[in-house]
Amino acid sequence: MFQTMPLWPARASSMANNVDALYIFLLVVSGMMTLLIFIMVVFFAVRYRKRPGHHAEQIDGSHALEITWSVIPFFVFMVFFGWGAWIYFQERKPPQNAAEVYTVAKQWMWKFEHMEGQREINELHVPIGRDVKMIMTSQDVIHSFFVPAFRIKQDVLPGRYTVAWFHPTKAGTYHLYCAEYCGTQHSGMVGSVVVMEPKDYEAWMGGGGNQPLAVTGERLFSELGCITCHRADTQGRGPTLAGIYNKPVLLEDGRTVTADDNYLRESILQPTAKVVNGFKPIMPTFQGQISDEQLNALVAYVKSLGQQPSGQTGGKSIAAARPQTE
Amino acid sequence: MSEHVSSLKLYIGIWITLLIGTVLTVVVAKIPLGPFNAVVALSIATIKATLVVLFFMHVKYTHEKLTRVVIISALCWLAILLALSMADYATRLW
Amino acid sequence: MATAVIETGERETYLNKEYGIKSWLLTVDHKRIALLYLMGITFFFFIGGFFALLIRLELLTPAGDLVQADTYNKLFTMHGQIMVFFFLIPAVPAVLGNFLIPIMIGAKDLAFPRINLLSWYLYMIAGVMMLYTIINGGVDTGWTFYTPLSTEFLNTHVISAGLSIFVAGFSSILTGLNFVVTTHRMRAPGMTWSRLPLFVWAHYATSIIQLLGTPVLAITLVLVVAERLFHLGIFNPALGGDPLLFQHLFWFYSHPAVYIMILPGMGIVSEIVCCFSRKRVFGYQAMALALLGIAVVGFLVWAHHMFVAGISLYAALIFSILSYFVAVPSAIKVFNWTSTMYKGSISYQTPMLYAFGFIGLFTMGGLTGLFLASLGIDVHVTDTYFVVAHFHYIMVGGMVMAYLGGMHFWWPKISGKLYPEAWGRLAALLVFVGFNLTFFPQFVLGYMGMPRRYWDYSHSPEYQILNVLSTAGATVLAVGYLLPMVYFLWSMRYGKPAPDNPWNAAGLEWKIPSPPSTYNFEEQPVVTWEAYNYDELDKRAEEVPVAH
Amino acid sequence: MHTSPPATVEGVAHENPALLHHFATEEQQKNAANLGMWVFLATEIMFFGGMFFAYLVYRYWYFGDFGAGSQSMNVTLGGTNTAVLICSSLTVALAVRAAQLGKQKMIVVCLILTMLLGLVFLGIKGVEYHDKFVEHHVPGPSFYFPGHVPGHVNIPINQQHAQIFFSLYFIMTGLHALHMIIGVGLFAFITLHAMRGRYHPNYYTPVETAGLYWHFVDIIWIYLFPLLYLIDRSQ
Ligand code: HEA
Ligand code: HEA
Ligand code: HEC
Ligand code: CUA
Ligand SMILES: [Cu+2]
Repeated sequence: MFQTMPLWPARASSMANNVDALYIFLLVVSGMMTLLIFIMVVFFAVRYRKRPGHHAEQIDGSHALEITWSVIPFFVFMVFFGWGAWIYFQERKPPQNAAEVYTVAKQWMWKFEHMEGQREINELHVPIGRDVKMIMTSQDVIHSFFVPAFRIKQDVLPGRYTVAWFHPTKAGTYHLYCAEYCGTQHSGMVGSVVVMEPKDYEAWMGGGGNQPLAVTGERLFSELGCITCHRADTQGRGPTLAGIYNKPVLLEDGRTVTADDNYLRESILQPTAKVVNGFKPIMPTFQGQISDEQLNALVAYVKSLGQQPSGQTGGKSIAAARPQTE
Repeated sequence: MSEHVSSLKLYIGIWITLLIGTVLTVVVAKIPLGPFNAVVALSIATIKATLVVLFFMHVKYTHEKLTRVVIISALCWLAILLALSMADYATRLW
Repeated sequence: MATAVIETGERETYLNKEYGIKSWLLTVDHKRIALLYLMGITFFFFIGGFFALLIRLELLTPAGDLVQADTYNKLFTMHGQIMVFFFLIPAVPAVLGNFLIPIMIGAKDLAFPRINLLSWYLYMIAGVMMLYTIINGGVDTGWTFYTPLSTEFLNTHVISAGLSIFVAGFSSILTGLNFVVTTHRMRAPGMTWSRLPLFVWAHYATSIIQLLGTPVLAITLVLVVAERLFHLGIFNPALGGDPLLFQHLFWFYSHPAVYIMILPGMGIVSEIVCCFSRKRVFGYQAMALALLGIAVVGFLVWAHHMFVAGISLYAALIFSILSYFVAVPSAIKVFNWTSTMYKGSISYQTPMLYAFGFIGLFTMGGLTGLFLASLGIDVHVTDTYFVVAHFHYIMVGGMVMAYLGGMHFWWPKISGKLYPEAWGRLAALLVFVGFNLTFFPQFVLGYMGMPRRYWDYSHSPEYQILNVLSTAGATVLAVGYLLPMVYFLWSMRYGKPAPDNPWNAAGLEWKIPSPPSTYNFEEQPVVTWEAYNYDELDKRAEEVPVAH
Repeated sequence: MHTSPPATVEGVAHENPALLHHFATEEQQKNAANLGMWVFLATEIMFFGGMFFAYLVYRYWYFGDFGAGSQSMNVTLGGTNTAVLICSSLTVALAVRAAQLGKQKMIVVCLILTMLLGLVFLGIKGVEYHDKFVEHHVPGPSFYFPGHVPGHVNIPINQQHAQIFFSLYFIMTGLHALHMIIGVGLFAFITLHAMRGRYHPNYYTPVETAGLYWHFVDIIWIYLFPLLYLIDRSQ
């Protein structure tokens, strides 16, 4: 009836060890604190129990003690804080060379698009040993991408991209959950992450015959007519898009912003929200006309434009993100 | 304890100052000062509000420190709400 | 003054002064209003508990078999909303606070008796609106109302639920307003700030939060309702809005609100621990300052509920470190209660058993709060059962225990009757055991990764055993909660009459008859002693033995 | 409801029928009412504060569109309304003064003036709302707000962002107007009492506390006016 009952989640990413270490540290420290307090309560309750001839001894308090038990816990807390913050920064700052997987969440499923063009629903295949960066958005409400075995979680918001990344270390099939309540089938919005040995992964990959995402984007780019304004030379009515990813852009109203994923997304959906300096706001909005998947392909394409062979700009496919040391 | 009764003159004076402040706000808004337009507008508003609180609402004459504490803490709490949440909005793109 | 003989039915008390429905529904006596509140709050506790039992039954098996998915979502939503807004936030302030604060400071009533009655009516109107919502099919937003789910995607009764909480919020604001003004203006001669019982200090701190936090919730709910009706876009990213704005506004209230839920309990525990250790509280000043400290610093940490929501990394750092600041005064309190027992003369009556439970379980709940405030851990455990276990440890293990402890402690004063002590101890034990059995397994579940608000976990059946334990615990807990309900009612009729001061406790409330008369004091009391003067009391008790 | 004093209270003579049973002295009662109103106003600051927060966020994000929305406001009407409210604050202050000095007639006159000014304010607000309605500036399906961002002919107005501006405009001014209506109601009640001569130099707490409330509503408007009407006007 009951399957095996583990009491600890699998440890399948580089982050899992860090998180578990901190967790165990917290368990030990707070376990000791709890024990200390339990023991004191029980000991006092027994030792000073009410009995004939025994009187309470009035004690007003002690400043020295008050200070001790504020300052010592405070320093312990700062360790909790610092360690936690350190892990958080690692969790939140994806490495430069991470492979990218575009993710669209909707009530109640997960859609993944690899840069190579593979599409998956509720299942995500990744190889061991690569950094994988999830670029995620939602079509409707807030969801949350949660893989306990990776100790990773990130809310997926409508209207913008959020990012999560991980580095799988152990082959296996792991739970993927939606962790933010999102309506009726919230608990049905589950799936799995399959971590494979690189060669199995290659085999799985080869099966598809898919078009890489950026190629799909390129096709869309001409189908939707983007190409008429955004030409490779500087003669178009719109700015040339080559190499703009992650570069600063000067806007018409004098501000400067970085052309990150969210900026590209907004530029396509709400072109007038941030107009590029020196251009007319003639670009039509594509909101409601293209799906989130198409949008992702366009963004992936724009990012791939003008990317140097060794370059740091564009998004990477999992295959291209192979670490040098492998 | 007798309550402080302010003179008619004072009330009229404050009233006129407030009206002048209003005109001033409108006039200054038309002068291009960049982001300082907002600063000036809000400063004038704050001066007006202070006058109302001190003289019309008699805070200047009350012996009760508590009233001041209540006002100041409400403003501090508003500042907490605005400052800490803007800490998020201002640094989201970093 | 304190006559050992009770002439039941002869002396005029607040209970027998007038009879009839009208004399209750139009009363402005804070004690009667407290009892009115008690009825409403008990009612909602059992409704909320009933939903909790259904939740637990559903989770007994991995498959979603007992109720439909939508029904389950409504169950936890209404469980959360009722328990938070209709039970725990008003529970101690509106019942015990209302009853005791005027008496403890030597006043005849709260500063604004009619506003006090008004806030009860608002509470009831809100309650009726909530019942209307439930009967009409309920609401399934989660107690947190996250947008755009709540504003654009659900077609349940979000508006009536939102407005009901809006009204309940005003009831809470008015209670807080009354307490603040009463504490400032109505203290008897000699009742200086440094002589106030910690119970009053705790309510004063609570009131600050109610006053400065609740209005923000009110405006947030107004915006949610407006958004839902007119699709303005303020919280809707599809229309240019920011869903995180909603979360900021919501948690700006709802984090401090968790301290509305715990501070009054801390007040109760201070009274109980002192009385049953026969000691002055250890570090009175530190205790009072810690209460205020929690109330103030509690306003600086709200975004720790949003660490994975997409806020700025740097803001997350700020909110994480500030969350640790608020834990320091909590630590002070725990250590001071423990030290108060040192060299005391401790007896184990029911209220004290609950206080023991509170200290232990609040510590565990609080310490797991520190896990959550640690950014790296929170990413993994947020929105899992770890969080559910954390807050039930504080709210049920801490606050409900404190509430029950307080009810037992002051029941003789409120009703004029003694409750059966043996049954009391049994119930306390059941609650403690049942509680731990219910919620401890959830910590493990949470770290394993079981997400909260899951109706069905058939894809991960390995969670079942722990869930079975949890459900079993909840049944024990249910019995533990039903018992006091039964024997309190029983004691009202059959209980032994209570002496004025059954515990030989300090505090003005024990110097007047049980139950008190309408105006509490025959003559204006003048306070000449410090709070918790147990050595004097015990010396006097040795000279004149009290009927015990 | 419960005005009859209990027989048991210590020897204080109850000449003043307005002294409630649970207060020892008139001063205590007055101080309690005064503090109560101030504390209530503190909650009001946070109530409007939530709106100011939403306003701040979107003004920061969508400054241009907010500027455009703001420029469609009628500054003359808004400015006039500011002046009207300031005048009403004066009349309230004078009403309190009249009560302090025991000038019965004067209290009534000042209060009636205040209410009139309040109604004028609401009337003008109504005109402005009506204009917005006619111009299709009311958020909803028929919302339409063409044009460009002030100072940038190149940047057209984003309809959604402008709609957020107008939503905030209507909610903030609407809640403010609701406070005005409540204030007028309060004063109507107090005027009736004043006509019966219930207020005198020893007892005028209701006039005073209602006055505090009115001044507060005035202060909110003092901020709303520049925030909503005067964004980026220099362009
Ligand atoms: C009464 C209610 C209550 C109280 C008092 C608290 C108290 C605390 N809470 Fe909790 N919390 C909730 C109710 C409460 N909480 C609820 C309802 C939620 C979930 C809401 C939802 O999403 O539905 C929540 C969620 C929640 C989260 C978000 C989790 C998430 O969703 O990701 C966090 C994160 O920081 C947190 C932290 C804390 C902290 C640091 C405290 C601190 O105040 C605790 C301080 C106390 C102690 C620390 C114990 C005593 C100290 C010692 C004995 C010191 C000695 C120790 C050492 C030296 C190590 N809480
Ligand atoms: C004060 C607050 C409070 C209290 C007291 C409780 C009490 C309990 N809670 Fe609850 N709980 C919350 C606040 C509270 N809870 C909140 C805020 C949430 C989050 C909601 C959300 O996610 O939106 C939550 C969520 C929550 C969940 C998670 C649901 C999910 O995420 O899917 C669970 C699951 O076990 C649970 C269980 C319980 C149990 C077993 C009790 C027990 O302690 C209850 C014991 C009481 C009884 C059992 C009553 C006994 C009465 C009877 C038996 C009589 C029968 C009644 C009638 C005939 C009318 N609660
Ligand atoms: C009618 C002409 C036109 C079409 C069609 C058009 N654009 Fe544009 N685009 C512009 C102009 C002009 C700008 C600069 C002004 C602005 O930012 O709105 C621009 C800006 C951009 C930017 C921001 C560039 C930067 O340098 O920061 C991106 C990205 C973009 N467009 C992508 C697209 C995509 C993808 C499509 C097709 C789906 C598309 N555009 C279709 C005219 C066009
Ligand atoms: Cu998607 Cu929960
Ligand atoms: Cu919190």
